[in-house]
Amino acid sequence: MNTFLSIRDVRVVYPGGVIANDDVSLDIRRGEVLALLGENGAGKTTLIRVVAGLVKPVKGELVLDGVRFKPSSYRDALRNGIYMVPQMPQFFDGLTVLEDIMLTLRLAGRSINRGRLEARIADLEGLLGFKVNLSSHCWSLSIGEKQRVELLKALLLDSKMLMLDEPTTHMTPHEFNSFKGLLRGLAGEGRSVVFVTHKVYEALSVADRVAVMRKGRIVGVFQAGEVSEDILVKYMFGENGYHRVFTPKNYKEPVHVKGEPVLEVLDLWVKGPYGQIAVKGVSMIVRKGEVVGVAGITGNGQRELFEAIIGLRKPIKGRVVLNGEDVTGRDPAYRIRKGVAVIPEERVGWGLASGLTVVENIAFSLIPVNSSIGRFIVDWRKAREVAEEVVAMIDVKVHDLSATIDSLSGGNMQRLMIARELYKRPILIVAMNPTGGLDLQTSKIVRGMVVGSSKASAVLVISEDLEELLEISDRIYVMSDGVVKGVFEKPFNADYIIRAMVG
Amino acid sequence: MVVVDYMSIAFITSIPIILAALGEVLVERSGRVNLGVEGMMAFSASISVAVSTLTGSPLIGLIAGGMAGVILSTVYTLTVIGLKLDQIVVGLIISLAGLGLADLISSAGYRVGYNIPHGSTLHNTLIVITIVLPPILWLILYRTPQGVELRAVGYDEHVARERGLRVDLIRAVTVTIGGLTAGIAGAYMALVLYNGRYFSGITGGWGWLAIGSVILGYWHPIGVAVAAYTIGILLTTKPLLTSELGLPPTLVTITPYIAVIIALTLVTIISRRKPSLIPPKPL
Amino acid sequence: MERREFLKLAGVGIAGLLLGFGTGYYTRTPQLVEREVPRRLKTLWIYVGPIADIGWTAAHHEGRGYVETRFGGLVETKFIEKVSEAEARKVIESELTRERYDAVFATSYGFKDAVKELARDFKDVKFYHCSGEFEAFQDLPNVTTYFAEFYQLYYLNGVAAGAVTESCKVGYVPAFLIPEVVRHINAYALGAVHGAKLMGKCGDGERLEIYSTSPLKSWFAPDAAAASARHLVTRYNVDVIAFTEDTTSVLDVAEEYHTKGVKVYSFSHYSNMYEYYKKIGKTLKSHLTGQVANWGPIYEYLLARLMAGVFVKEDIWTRIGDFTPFRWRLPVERSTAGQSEGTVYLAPLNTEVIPAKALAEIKRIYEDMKEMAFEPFTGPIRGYKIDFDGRPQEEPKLKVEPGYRLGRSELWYMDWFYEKIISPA
Amino acid sequence: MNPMLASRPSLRPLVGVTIGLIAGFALALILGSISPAGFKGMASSLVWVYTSPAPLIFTLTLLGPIACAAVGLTLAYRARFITIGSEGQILLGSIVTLWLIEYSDLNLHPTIAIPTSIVLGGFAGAFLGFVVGLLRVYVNANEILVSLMLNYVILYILNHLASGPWRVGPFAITRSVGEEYRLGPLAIVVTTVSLTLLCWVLLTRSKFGLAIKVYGRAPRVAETYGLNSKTIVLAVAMLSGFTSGVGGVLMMLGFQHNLSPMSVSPGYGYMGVLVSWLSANNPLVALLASWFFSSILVLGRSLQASGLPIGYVLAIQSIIVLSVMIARRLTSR
Repeated sequence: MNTFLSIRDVRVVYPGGVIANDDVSLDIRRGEVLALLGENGAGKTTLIRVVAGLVKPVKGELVLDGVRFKPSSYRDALRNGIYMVPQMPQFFDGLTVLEDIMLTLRLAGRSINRGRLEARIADLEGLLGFKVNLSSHCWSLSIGEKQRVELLKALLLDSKMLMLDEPTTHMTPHEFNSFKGLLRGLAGEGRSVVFVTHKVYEALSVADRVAVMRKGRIVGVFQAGEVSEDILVKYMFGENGYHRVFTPKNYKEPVHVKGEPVLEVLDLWVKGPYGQIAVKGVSMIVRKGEVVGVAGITGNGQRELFEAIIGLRKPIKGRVVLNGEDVTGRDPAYRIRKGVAVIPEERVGWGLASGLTVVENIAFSLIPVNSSIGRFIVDWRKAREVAEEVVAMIDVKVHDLSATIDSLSGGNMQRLMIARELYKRPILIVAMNPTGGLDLQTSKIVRGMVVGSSKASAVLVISEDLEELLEISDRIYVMSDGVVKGVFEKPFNADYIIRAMVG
Repeated sequence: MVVVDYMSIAFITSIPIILAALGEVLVERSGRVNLGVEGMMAFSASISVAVSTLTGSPLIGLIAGGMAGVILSTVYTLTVIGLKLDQIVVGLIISLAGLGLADLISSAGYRVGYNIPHGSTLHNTLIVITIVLPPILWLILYRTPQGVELRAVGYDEHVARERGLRVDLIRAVTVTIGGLTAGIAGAYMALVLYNGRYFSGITGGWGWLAIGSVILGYWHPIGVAVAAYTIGILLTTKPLLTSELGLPPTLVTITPYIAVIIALTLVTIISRRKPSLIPPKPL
Repeated sequence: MERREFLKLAGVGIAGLLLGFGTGYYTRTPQLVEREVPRRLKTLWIYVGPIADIGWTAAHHEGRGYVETRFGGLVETKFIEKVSEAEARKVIESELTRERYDAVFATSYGFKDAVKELARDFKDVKFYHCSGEFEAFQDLPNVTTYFAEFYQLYYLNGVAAGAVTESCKVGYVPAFLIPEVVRHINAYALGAVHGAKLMGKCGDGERLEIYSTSPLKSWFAPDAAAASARHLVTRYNVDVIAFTEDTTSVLDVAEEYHTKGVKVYSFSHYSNMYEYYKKIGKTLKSHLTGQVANWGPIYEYLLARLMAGVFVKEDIWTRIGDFTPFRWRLPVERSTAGQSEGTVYLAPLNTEVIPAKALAEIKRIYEDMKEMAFEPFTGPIRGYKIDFDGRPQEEPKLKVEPGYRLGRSELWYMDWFYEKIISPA
Repeated sequence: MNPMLASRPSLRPLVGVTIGLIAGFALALILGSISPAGFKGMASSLVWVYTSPAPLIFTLTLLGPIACAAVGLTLAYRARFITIGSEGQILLGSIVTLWLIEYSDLNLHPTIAIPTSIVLGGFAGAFLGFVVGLLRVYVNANEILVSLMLNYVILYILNHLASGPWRVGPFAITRSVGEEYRLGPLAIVVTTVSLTLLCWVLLTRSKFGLAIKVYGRAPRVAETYGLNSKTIVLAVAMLSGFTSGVGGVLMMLGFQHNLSPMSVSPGYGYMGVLVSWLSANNPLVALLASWFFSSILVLGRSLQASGLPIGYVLAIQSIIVLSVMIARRLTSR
């Protein structure tokens, strides 16, 4: 009927060959709230970034009000009345809130005088039901406050379409209720609202329509009143083996009888990069011979937990115990010497050094652990042998060990990095999103490598990919808002886990 | 009265440092650093003398000096902003090449030109410009949308690009303005402070002090002007400090340089303690 | 990979360079055929500073030009400027191996070691070292020394200063407090007292104060020199400032005060700065007189002898009257003070400012100095020892016995200030 | 980037060659036309500099400070520690050497004094580097500006010593090191080459060199895998300081022999910085490029006799580095 924007056959392929949006078509109507529902990595964010002009699709087109629309930048989208609020709103730390607002207005091609702007903001604040301190600096805002400011900006711009990426992550139920009213109000004014979420009940309670995405595709679009949670969950996670039990229970830490504990995390509190407390009193145990998964939606403290465990981030409270030894105050070097292997989230720049050769990339990681490649002087012949062994472990064709690492594909880099870490015969492997950005085939191989290594070591996998954790873990801790919301033992009940993740 | 005299002497002397530093503030506020200030100043000093000799007009010399700074800053724009070469390398190259080229021009016989006399209308205009420029820059940076845009680019290049700010254009503009002010600063040194003369080594490290005072003034136009002025005071009251306080002259001479080092160490401490004073990320 | 890339680029660049020179070489019109001359001397000047410094090096450079014009094509002169004292030896050495030079003029004290060593290696080259000690080269038959001395002129500057000062305060901005500068300051101070006494000013010179700032520690520091000059005026109300620094900086400051209506005076140093400004259409009001060196006659003398095949080891230390055609004392009305003559002479005297009585006195002393009938450093003179920053090291005491005239080595190693000098100011 | 160039890699060498040829050609024309010696003089000077013994020896003598600074800097720049303090470190190295040999009252025999001064001068430079590194590591003070400011501080201290406490004779100049302490070009080359080899071995053969490379390319990788970033930065700061300090020793013993305010370097430290960039931070190439740069300096000195100002040497050197960098950028990727 009253279509504002239609997305036609949009296809997005990221470098490395991952297809993020696979021929997506979707109509967004005037005056509706459309929920874009899907689990992590389903392609929701990519889709709205395409609309906002931040990602260029390889194929497909956008039609805005019947006219072909090809946003070349965020600025373009803004000027056409499209406003996107990212999950982590990006602000310029040194600017004040008012300045940041002015900047956005300017980008949208509006010039407004300061006094009138302040008056207008005061009006809107009344409407929105919250106050913003305009003279405070952006860095001091909490994520929630940033989201409010973004909303304010959207209204100031009088945007015709508002896209919100996971806006409720940091909201209390009470806040969510008033927020819901706000969105409905906006839709009532004839605007389109796209609401990206992974929480089914939120989608149902806010939206007029719900579009479900899975693995880069739209798998179904429903009228909110005509669909049940069950069906939506089924569409979200696919049909394979999940069943639905929605009776919350008290979770109890199960008693373990397996090998002795390798990693113990005791009441750990860690600050995040913005000074917020990201990890709030997490305790967990990883024993020899088991794969422990940490599940959770991105940005719930997993990264800080990971950094605290490997020693990159100092906890403000609590202890990290490795093989019975308190290593809380120790640096990464010490932990690595004690047998920790690290598989970080980003391959290039965190796991591998670009510009260096394959051999060098393998050799440097061995410097603190063993002197097989030489004590002070690197025995490059030996290093090459090691590299050959590492490469042999993964059955990957690496033509030239002296070529820079950048010549490898993403999947091969990942396998090489994991093989390198396994080569050290560690007592503990800490991995974060080990299959992120990999195609199915490679993901499977990588998972196999991780599981295989658990025979000799303890393995901790922090992942966004629940399916993966369900497949490989012996035990899953679920994190939400920096807290362990539940611990699950095999056989897993996926619904409980999802419930804990989103609840 | 004596104090007022010293203050005004120091001001006249520190005008080139203030001007060059103010241009550099814009550059650093937009997230780049141009280490070529010393070379741009020397080059423009030489050009301004040559042009004033050829035309007989110190005003045209001054303008030519400003343009000379712009020319060298264009090298920076093309290579650093255009070709994405390392800004430190290019900045230093501009510094070294500028000093050399300045000597080359003066070796063609252009060593004495027409000066801008102290107290002349042109000189007074320059004084007024130097006095009003810091507040104007402050207004531009903190009160106009363009200024906010400029600072935003300096705070986070990545976010700025994502939001669609024309990062490279903004930087090209600030670098050019920086070249212009450094050029005028160099021309001022030759035409006013040294009576229309060029000699090699004319800038004597003042370009570096200008860059230092940007940090000393914590990237705030008024703060930077005050810092540059303070350095000017240190440079002009050296004899007073040695005679009245009995300080060794060498100690007084190295004070401005040490002050910059101390300022550099304080920046981190201040921004850690008082996060509201976030510096831009030029380096 | 990167190395290969670099080598490739370098190779290509050099190929281009050669191609460029080749093209340029062949497309350029041939040079004039040089005329054969009977005995053509090849000479090399080594300057420590830039020829554009309007001070020490510029003066030597002018001397070189003087020689060129005087000898026409008979002498070929070359120069290398900004030779750091560290590199001097190697720079001269490679130049000497490249071409056969007859004479090398090394115009900085710091070239001493280089000259010593090179004189041993190049026995057929004559070396002339400016400002070095004659004794240091005693065993080297092909080295000799020369210098143009200013202390007499500084005394005359002092007389002018003492006669002109209204505040009874005169000042000096020294580059270094080395003996050469110290004796200049002392001569200037003694002269100033003489001038004030002559005019019956400042309690017959008793109340006259001479302020010497702390040393700049560089021969070339226009900014610091200007700061020191302004400091003298601002802090002490000094109204005549002499200086040792290789630019016009201090004179510029004095002129700047004049334009503001404050009468501050200064001097020429090494070159005739009054004339220099006049060439660009500017008449200095602040210029009293000053010390000017013309190295030309010394060079002319040395080269003329060399051309005739004569090389004599001699210590040339020129003062007023040396290398002038007529050395006798002239009557005051016909005095040549303020005119260009010889190797050291007074810059033009500012007749509007300097009282007639003082002018006559300056001329009289100038003429007396030609015959050494007047020596500034004649006892009794009281003074105090100073350190390198000009800080007094002792109470003032008698430094020169009554009637005694200081000799060369006492002048050469002077390390004390005349008691009326206030230092560091 | 021109998409045509990116898509057709076979064009790249051609572009490189063309740029190189045009740059060299233009440089020659400019030099020839501004030089009073004309093309003939320039060409003959060029030949002379590379063929005659005296300029060759001069070149090798100047190699000391330039190459020592450059090879140390390759390590620092590999670790993204952008110090430009070599100038000050060279001066301090020379000051310390003079102190040891002439002002320390130790009266060491040359066979002891020379190695001692190399070590001492090196440590003096390393100390300056350490100060800069310390400020960078612990208070995150920018190393570029700190090192630059220190250069000026050292320069003024040198002027103070030469005109004050260490002055001898009637002028602002210190005592000279005795003949027996002086080093010939052979000793300079041997020291320089050994330092170069040391840096090269360190960079390409040692575990530490590998750590430097990893840290320079990806600091977070280094930290995650237990390569201590503070140690790396401090070590390269001190190493580059050490080699520059040794460069100062070679300068003092090789050709400077004494200190005076008029003997300040024409910027050997800055030339070292340029050389290091020119060589893409490869010590062996840096040695070669240092020789190239010091030969340009000798060429410049010789051309001065025909009326070209020395300031242009630094200008030409900078322009060479800039053009090579532009060419590198245009031909790679």
